[in-house]
Amino acid sequence: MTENTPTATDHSTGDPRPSIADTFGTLAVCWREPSEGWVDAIESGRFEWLDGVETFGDLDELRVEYTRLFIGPGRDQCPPYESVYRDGADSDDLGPVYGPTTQAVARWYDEYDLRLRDSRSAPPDHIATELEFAAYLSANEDDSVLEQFLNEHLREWVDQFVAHLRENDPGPFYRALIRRTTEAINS
Amino acid sequence: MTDDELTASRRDILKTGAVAGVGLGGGSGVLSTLQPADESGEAVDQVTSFLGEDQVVKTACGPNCRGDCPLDVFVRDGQIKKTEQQVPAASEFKRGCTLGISHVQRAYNAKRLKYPMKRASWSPDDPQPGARGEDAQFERISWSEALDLVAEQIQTTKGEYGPESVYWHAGSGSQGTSGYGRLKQLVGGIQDSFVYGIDTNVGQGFNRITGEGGVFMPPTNTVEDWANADTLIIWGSDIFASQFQMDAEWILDAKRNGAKLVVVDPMYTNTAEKADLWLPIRPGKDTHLALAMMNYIFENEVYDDTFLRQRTNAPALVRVDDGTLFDPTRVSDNPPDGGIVVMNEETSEPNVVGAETGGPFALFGEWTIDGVAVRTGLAALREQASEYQPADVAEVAGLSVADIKTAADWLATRGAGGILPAYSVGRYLYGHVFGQAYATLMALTGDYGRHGNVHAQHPSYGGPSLQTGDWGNPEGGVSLDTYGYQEILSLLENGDPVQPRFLYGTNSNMLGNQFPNRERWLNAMESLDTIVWADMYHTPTTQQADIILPAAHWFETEDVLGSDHHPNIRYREQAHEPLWEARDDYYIMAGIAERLGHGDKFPDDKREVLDRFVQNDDRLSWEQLRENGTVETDETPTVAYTDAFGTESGRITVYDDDAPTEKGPGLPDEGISLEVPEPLEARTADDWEAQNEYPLVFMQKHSKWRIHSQWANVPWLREVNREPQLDIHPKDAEQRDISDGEYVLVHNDRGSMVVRAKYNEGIQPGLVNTDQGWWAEDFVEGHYQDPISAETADVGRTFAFYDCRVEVERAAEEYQSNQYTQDNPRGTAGSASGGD
Amino acid sequence: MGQAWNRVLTVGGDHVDTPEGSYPEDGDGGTLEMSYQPTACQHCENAPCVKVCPVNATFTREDGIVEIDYDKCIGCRYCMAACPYNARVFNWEDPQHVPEEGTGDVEERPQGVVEKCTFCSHRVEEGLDPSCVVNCPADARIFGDFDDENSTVSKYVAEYDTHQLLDDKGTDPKTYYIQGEMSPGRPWKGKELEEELDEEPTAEEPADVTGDESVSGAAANPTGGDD
Amino acid sequence: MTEESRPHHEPIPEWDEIADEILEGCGYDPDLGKRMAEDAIKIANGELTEQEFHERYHEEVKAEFGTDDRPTKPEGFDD
Repeated sequence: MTENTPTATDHSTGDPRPSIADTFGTLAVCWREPSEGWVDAIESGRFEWLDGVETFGDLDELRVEYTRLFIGPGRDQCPPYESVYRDGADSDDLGPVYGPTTQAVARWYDEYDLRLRDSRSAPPDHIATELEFAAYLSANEDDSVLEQFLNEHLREWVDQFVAHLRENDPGPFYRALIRRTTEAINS
Repeated sequence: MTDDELTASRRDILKTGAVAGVGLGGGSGVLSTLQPADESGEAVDQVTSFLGEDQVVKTACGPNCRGDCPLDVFVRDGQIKKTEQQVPAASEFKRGCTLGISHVQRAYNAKRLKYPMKRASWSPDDPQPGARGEDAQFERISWSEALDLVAEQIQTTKGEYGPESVYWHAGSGSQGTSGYGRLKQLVGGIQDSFVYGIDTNVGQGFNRITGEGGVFMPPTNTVEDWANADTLIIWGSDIFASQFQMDAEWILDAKRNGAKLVVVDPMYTNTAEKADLWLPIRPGKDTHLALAMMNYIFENEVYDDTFLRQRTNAPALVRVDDGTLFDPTRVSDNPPDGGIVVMNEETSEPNVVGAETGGPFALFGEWTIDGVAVRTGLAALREQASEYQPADVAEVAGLSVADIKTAADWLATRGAGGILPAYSVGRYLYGHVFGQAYATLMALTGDYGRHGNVHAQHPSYGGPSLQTGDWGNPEGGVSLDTYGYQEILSLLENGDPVQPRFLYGTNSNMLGNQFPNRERWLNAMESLDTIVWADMYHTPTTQQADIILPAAHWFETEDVLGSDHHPNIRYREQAHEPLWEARDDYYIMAGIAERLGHGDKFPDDKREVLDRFVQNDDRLSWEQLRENGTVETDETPTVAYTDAFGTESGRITVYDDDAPTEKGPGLPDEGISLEVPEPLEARTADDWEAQNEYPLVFMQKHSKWRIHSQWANVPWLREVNREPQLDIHPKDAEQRDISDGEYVLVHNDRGSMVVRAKYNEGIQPGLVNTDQGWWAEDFVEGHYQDPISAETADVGRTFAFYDCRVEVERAAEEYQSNQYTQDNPRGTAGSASGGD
Repeated sequence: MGQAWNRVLTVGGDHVDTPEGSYPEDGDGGTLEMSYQPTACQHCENAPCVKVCPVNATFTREDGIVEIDYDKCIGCRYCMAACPYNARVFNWEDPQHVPEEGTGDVEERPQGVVEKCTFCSHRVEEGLDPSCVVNCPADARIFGDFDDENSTVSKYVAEYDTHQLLDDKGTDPKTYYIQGEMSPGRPWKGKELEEELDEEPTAEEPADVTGDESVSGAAANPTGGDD
Repeated sequence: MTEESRPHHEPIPEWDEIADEILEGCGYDPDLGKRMAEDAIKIANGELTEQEFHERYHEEVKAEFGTDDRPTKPEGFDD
């Protein structure tokens, strides 16, 4: 850890402002597929500062929504991978997974000796994984490194991704998550 | 998600949650999906240099285009980068097409099926089949849950309704070792089959009178021999678009050697463009043309009399009174099996002769034997052909008399000839008569058993079949009742004789491609409580499923494959593991088998099964397969039809005394008996009842951009071939005030679609075409299957996709602006929106 | 798909895969015609694009391939105006391939430069045929050393009628279009073609084109291909 | 032939428009680009020598680009 590692939120003192690492770490969790463990984490109250995340409602319904929006199979899906929004033929088309930008992200992880826990289950440029990495950088590196990563990656595609998402009628939880995520990466 | 993974992910999430709450315990404390390399043990898929060395993986393509193309896949840093044609052991069969080299965009399509899913409104106790369809929602489930559900549903369905309510459906979308056939024999149930239903017309007509082949394309000389042809007639096939990666080049070899190429097609296609003579025939008039060619051959006496005497029943004596063959026992006390009675011209006595026997037998003439008036079978055929004078047929079929005669003359007099039909003529309701007609025509010209004869547009090789031991027929397996596709619809609709309740579907996008009258099927399928579907992509068919199983892309599987169309056995090395949670079909089958108590019949590791194949086959070794990708099988170019034919007489029955009677739309109630070819037409007939209302014939040809409905979701191809279009002659379009590029409504009393009009000077006025294989979502409205009838004929029993009439008009204004004309087409159209 | 270095044009109707002319009425008198013209950089001997480049970014290599030095290119697009074949494209966008090395096959072309077909010089240098040759399903493309009279291209050009696009312009392209009835071509490295053209098989090893004066591509026009 | 990809210079009037389109907003003198393009073809046709071409545009190219590195520079050509 470097000298200027941000400190974590201290709920006991009531400081409402989380550290940058907390923010990205928490957002990463929220972008994962909802499960019971996930609900426990959300309900633990640790994410209170993230307005609206407790609005997820019924877990089963949220899982159906998550499937519809991020997994498919139907036409509403918005695959949450960077290359899909950056490596397509033009900005209006969904690009491939495992495109050149996927490689570029993987190189960042590699640079920090990080590996995907399950390399085959999903491409490494999933929004949650990138946010998790952003949390890692902010916890361990100078701000400039985080800035560089945000500039090279998250800021390059998340706007397009969420625009696509908004067209497909996300519910209150994902609307809140979109808002908090774009604020976090653009601040 | 397996249970293990669920536990792991729960723990990880809690860990992350804890971090967010209580502070960062250490540098890597925020990580859940990522982990430090030193904790991960052996680094997996470590990115080294992006310019790392390519690993060339030997694999193979495997849709139903019959190319069986071996491919090299270039993998770098664990990712597929590109595909090239592989040079196989039998190197003259190097092949591969635009689609094969686009595979990287199939493997990495962002909309692949990623996880097992179930329809949210479906449950075993309350399946709600009515909630299927466009608006159905799905939720992700784990593999173990998915396989449990499938197995349980099979069990409960069998228990409640009997085994015949379990319905197994496979299309032709994928080659590979899946264990599907093995599993269904172990489980029981009913299965469907292309026999009959789809593209079974031409082959069965040919088979009926030659006893050769089945219901698809008949045997033909292997392609190396095609160069010996002197005349080739490609009849209703655009081989230079639909099979250009493999069989087309041999046509060019023949041409270079001096062969004349004739193309019969109502459309000026890529193939017509290569022809020495193009016959722009009217739709449905093919049998007329074949008879006119026979007429020319009879009139000019350019038939092959030796062949007719020795290898056909042309000299067989036929009773004038009832059209049956003269009974051999009236001539001989001990006639050979299948013997025919002929008139010996030297002795003027009737003889009974067996197969493959020539002699001085009269080909024409009438006699009275034992008081029975007889004539030869060939005389009956000649009489039929005399009704089809080239001048008359030219008028009916929209051809020039000279062209008809030239085509016939070339075929009859230039030496070895070939006729290469594909499936298109069989897509008319009575297309099997054309199969009979061209087989008969080639009998007249003696074009069987010679070098340079061709009978189908794709050859079959028997040698490269895999010797799989009992894999296909497991011990303890049962045989399943089989229903043709044309029967399945009535099973679903009427429950007669059985009512399917559970459907397992694989390798198939039938609702996006080959089920005519789509709405009828969608309604009929509501009688199914459970629909399980395995695919790589979300197709219009998987949209109707209750449980969706994501299958691996071919490059993600290991396999050993035979080849039906070239002498190479092929190996598929795995380029990488299946993405997300897609799985090799084998693992799906093995998982279901295990749950149904057949686990011992499916080794855990597919490699064990493949190893059995390799051990079982002297020609194969793992070393060779892995090293070269292919093993050449020992086959020399073969000439087909050198032995006695598979008919009862061993002869081609140019006169079929045992002919069936065809009944169906447009025919008299008593039907038409088919001793000799008789042109039968339904909706293409000039006097069809609704022809004024629906004046245009609607065809759906194969294109070079898709194999059936596969590859429809590949951006590189969509860039060139963006959306479904209607080929329409400018004359027809202008009559209807339709401009080039406008959206049109194509409709009849069954259904409609809205597509963009594409002026094409090369399509016959009166005919329109939309290339087949587009997905439902690719259409602005409707689907090309909607106007097509699912009706079949008594004998033909084949869906008549081209036997369809429509009217076309400019679509309403609201359709002129749509997903293709709007600025932001993402999600509904354009390259990446999927649809196959 | 990014930038098109290579286009296959339908010579015929207004749409891909459609002919021009009139449909025969009652089987007679039609004038329909259609063919295909693969069009990429023609690698002209007298390349106008090379002559107009103010900074000498476009140049002709020793082996005859016309290439662009992307570091030198200032994006003035004069070469595009000068190219009579419409073979060049301008990189309006940021490179799509984020890793700075490019795709791993061809080097990165930055935004604001002109690019075009290189005859796959990176492959030719490795003794491989250009990608379009290897992947042509119809084997309609042949590549080789035109200075080697035993090469496949030389034999094809010797045996058949050929033409160059816009030959009245004097640009002398190194791409030849072959006409006539012919078997499909075979890739440079195969020997099948040599066996077909003359009875005596020639040496198997590919000629060393990189050291030779000219490299040539040929597209066998009537053998189809795709658009 | 498909519209968007028709080779130009054939017919010439159409080329004029296409060249305008190509050079519009290129940041350099479009007129110079068009004149040079036409003359470069004349070299290929033999209507103009490389030397003449080089000399004809040398001053303009230098003024426009600050350099003239064209390969047409004749031997001993003096800036």
